Amino acid sequence: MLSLYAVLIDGAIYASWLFLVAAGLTVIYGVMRILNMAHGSFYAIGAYAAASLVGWYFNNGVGPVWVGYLMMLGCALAAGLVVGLLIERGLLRFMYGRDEVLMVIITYALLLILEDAMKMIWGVNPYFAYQPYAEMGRSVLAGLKVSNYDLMLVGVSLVLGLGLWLWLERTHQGKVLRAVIHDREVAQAMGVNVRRVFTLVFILGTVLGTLAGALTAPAISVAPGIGVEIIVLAFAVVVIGGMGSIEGAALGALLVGLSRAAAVHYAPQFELFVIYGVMALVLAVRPQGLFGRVLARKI
Amino acid sequence: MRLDKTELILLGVAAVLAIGGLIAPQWLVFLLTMALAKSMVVQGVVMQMRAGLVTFGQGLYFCMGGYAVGMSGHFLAISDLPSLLLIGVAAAVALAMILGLLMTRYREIFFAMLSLAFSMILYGMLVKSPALGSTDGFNVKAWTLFGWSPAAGQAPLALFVIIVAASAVLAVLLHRYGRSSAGAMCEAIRENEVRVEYLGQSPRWVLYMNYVAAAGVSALGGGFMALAAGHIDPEMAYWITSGEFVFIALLGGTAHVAAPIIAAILFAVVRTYAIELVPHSWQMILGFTLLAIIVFLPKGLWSLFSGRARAAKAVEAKV
Amino acid sequence: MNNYKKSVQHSLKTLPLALAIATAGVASSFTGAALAAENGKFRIGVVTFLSGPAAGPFGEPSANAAKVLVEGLNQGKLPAPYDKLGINGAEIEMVIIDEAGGAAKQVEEFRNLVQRQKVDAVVGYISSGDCLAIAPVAEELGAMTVFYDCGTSQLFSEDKTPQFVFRTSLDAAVDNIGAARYLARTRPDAVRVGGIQQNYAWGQDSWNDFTLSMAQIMPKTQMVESQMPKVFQGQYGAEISALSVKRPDIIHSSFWGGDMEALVLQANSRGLLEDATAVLTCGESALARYKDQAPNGMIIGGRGPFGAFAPENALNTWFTQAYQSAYKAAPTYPASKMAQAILGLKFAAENAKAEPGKVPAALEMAKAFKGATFESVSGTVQMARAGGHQAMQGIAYGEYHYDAASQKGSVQNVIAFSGECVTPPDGTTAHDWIKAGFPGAQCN
Amino acid sequence: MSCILETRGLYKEFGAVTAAKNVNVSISKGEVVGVIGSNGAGKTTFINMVTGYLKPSRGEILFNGQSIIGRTPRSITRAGMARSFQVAQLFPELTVLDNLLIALAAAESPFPSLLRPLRNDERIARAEAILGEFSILAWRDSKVTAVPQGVRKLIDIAMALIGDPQMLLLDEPTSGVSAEEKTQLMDTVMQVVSRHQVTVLFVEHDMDVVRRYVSRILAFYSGEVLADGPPQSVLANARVQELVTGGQRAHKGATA
Repeated sequence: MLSLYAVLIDGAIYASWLFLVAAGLTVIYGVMRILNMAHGSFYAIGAYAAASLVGWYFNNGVGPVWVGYLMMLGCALAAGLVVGLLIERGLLRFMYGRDEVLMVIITYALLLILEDAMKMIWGVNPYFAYQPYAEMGRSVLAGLKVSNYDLMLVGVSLVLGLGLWLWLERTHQGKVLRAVIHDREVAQAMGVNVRRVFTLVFILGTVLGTLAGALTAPAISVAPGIGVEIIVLAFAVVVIGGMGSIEGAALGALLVGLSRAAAVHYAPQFELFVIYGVMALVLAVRPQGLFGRVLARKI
Repeated sequence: MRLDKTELILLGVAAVLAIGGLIAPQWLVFLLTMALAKSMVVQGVVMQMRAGLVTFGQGLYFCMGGYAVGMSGHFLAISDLPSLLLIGVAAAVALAMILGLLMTRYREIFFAMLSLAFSMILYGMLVKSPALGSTDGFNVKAWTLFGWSPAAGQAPLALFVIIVAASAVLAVLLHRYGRSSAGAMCEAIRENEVRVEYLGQSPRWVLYMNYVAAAGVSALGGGFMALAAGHIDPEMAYWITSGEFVFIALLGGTAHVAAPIIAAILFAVVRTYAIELVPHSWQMILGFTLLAIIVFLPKGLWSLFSGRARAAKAVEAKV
Repeated sequence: MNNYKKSVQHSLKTLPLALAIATAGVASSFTGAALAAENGKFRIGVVTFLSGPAAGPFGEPSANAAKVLVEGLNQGKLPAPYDKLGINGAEIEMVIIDEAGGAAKQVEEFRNLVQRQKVDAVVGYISSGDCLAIAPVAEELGAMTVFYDCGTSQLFSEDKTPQFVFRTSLDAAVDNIGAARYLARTRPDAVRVGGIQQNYAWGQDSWNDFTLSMAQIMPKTQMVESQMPKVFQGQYGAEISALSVKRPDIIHSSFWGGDMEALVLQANSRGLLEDATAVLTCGESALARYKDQAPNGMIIGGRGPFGAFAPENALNTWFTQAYQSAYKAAPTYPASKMAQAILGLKFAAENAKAEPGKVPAALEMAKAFKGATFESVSGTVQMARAGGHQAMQGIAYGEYHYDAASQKGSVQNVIAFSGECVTPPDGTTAHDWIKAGFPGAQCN
Repeated sequence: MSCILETRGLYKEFGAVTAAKNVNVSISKGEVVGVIGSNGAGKTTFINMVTGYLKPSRGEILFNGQSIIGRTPRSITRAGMARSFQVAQLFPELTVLDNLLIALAAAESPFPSLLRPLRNDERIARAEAILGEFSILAWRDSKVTAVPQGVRKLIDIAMALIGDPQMLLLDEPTSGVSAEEKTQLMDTVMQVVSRHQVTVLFVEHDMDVVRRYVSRILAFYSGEVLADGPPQSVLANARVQELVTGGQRAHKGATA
């Protein structure tokens, strides 16, 4: 019985983490039709930025803890802004209108570059900024000791998901975005500055990526390769949910999160490919993913 | 069968290469062997690129070929090189005939992602198999050729000659395939699938054939890789490996059957030196190269050589 | 297709041109060979992870250790018996190669090292897969090769009659036999045992060896849970719950590097490590970084008498100091192991009866290394297994202790087990030996 | 004359919109039928249903007396019904010749050969012949992207025709072509198709163009067939004048 609760709790926690990781990816794809392989690198950059700064703060500072949390968010934001702006202005805007798959390859090149760039900046030694994670302590849920930090992550991703959704559905900007998503040309004709929308969206996506990294950093040891490890994961989630759909990403994350938690508790031997299993299954039934839109071709 | 000039040149070059192998240093012979093995997998990627499909999971068949060779050596005690390779190809083709039914329903990114998912599933299964050495993989038994087993230290050279011959034959076949009705149909599908349907042709059938054929070709590369390296591990099915094949495919471009081979060789040479000279940042070099190709040589390195050809055609078009 | 004409006409012009360029590229490789011509120096190829997740915890310390040692040797700074300049009087030249990229690529790089770079010996390899793949090639090329870290028990059951391949690190089975013995000494009444391993060969083998050993050494224990998360996963929430649900007394893990640190952090802050004692076979490599995030009493090992477990001796003192001053950190076990491999190589080369200043032939070195007994930073090493090609050493385990005042972690209650106590004799595999109840094991 | 295409009580609903309402048509071999109707009258829907691109909500379609409901466009094409498109559907990156060679190869066999070259003298001859008939042979080796609109429409039709279909559906063959070109283009097309003795059904807006070539007109309005018969009678039909062609046509129609 206990392990059933555990499955739900673990599943929820893992799902919310997955959603954090996947949100930026799906936003960028939804608006710009770019499946961003470098998203994992953004995640890693966020993690490194947070880990190095926060680690530094706690190791030789006696300042209050909450400053540490602010710093995490701060550097995630800063890193995301800088990186996103650089990449969008410096590279991607010259590539718009190219074939979707080509864009995948372009971002793949970006990933190769960023991976080494990070090695140059932060070296290969792991960064270990555990304080924000440890400080929060733990609480007991259904007889299971759970880290408060993980519970906070659940909250954060709920807020984030809701926020994104409301923003898209309820605000003017959201309308503009959906116009672009629905038909770029028409939106352009309606006087939407698509270029600017793209820049903003890409930066938003990047920030979401770095944020996910920064929020994860305190719980892990930040080492080379963490970015590469999560890309495929994020892809799976986004593809399952239907690429470009926020609610899809949320549902996909929940699906993967729960099935993985269940596997860990009841059938550890399947844990390794449960994610791809779910993905292949969903795609086999719904080629466009759960929330994907089918675009019929006019003749 | 009559050979056209391209085919004659291909065979000629192969002969030269094979002879060159006798005087070239061993490490170079080995490097070329590995490069040629890879180039076969890349041929498989290119075959699908010409039909407008990019696969991030060709490692699946690369790995199938490799493991089929390794396992039939270990468990079936087969050492005859042709039969080993044949088994590898057969296994891959069999799998492709099943997966193909599903894969041919997808295009663009969905195809890319689903192919990736399948190869990662194989990766997961292999990692889960201690009997096959899990991530360590296992060593491949020495091969023989119709009962003849190469003398100690001669195997690499012998294998080199064999793979050169194989690559040449493969290149000729693929060259013909490229010009065949089926090959043309692949390009037509890339250009306008609906019209192909309205010409009474089934895009799915064409893509299915193409997918299965590509799987076989890639598996052949995997088999050779296993025999050359003497070791196989699940890494072969990891998505990064597949990414590398896409990289090489773009490097060469789809314009000519020799492009993937040349690209694979250049890639191997560049990488060897990159690792040696800048061990910490050769990925970055690859990344920038890839971007440069996409921006400046969208048709791959080959467009460097065939530039004049397109200029000529442009003129033709005017008149 | 659309320019079929072109492909015919132009293959005439373009194909040769293309090939010319390609061959030019290849030809340029020859220059590399030329550069690497013998120059009287003793060239060592050092292969370890410079990229990827293994670079930080293992690769970099190893590479640093190699640098420190080579520098020291070339300047003759080492204490006796290693005070002779370089190796056998010949200056040492080092070529460092990244181990990342899979076994197939490593085979290619190994051939490059030996045949193009013309190195006189290769020292390296962390990944067991790479060791398995390299061994036959090394034998084929007759290249002196010393594996310094990889732990697979397969190595010498695949390479049955080794000639040029040596391993100065211990068989991974030793780690887990040692762990079991340490538990028997320090936690005799533990019953419920759980395990969490990275889901790949290393983790699977470790768990296998450990459970087998426990069945022999602590028969009343029961394995209540075994988790195998994906390697480099980083997030172990679900696994930790799954373990805590089973309320184990002992948690065995062969995690290493970032994964291990993350596991310790997460498990600790979720209270798992208070209810259960963790046994980390690779725990020593993060000794300096746990700080107060690991509970006192957590059992850690160093894959042999390395790092913090290395004994007091002149060599180790010199090495520790040299490493400290160069890299502002104490050498962890991967560093010690690299040092040991190079020292072993030096010992072999200088006993190969080559005249001083000359680089001895590989075969001579191999003969001298076979069955040798040499001094190392970890004490005395006997090449006493696999027909004199596999090092036999004791293994030590201890408990982590954090001193809040100095903010330093250390190991306490160290128990060392002699090599004879934990190493399977030749002619039997680790598994059979354990299953048979360690026949012939002599324990202190 | 034997009937080649027949539809019985054909309906097509898109949600609330009815794009086809009880369409009953039967066309005999060798007829040249013009389909008129304002935009959204259901002309293209009709063609799309007949060619299998859309599945009718209800009703029956017989081609040579056999039902083709639920069959794929390609099997209907193989059965001998070819079509052209409002917007020419070509292979832009390939040469004009290759476009036709591919069409020809596709028509020859559903299983294209893997090793025999697409280009053989016999195919090339046929392709050049048909290009000649449409007098666009000059464009033989240029990429489609380098070819003007009018020519593309002709290529589109040539590709449909090269497989020797029994029936040819032309969806607005003159759309996207300048007024001057229209007549000339249609003249070429009609000469060729008549030479190939193929039943033709084409959608056209311009009444002058229509009356010039057809022996029969179908007038569509909001999914229904308003009138069906020889041009003068249909164009004279009051409701057609009111709903489809508009006033000035009425007068012409009456005096015709």
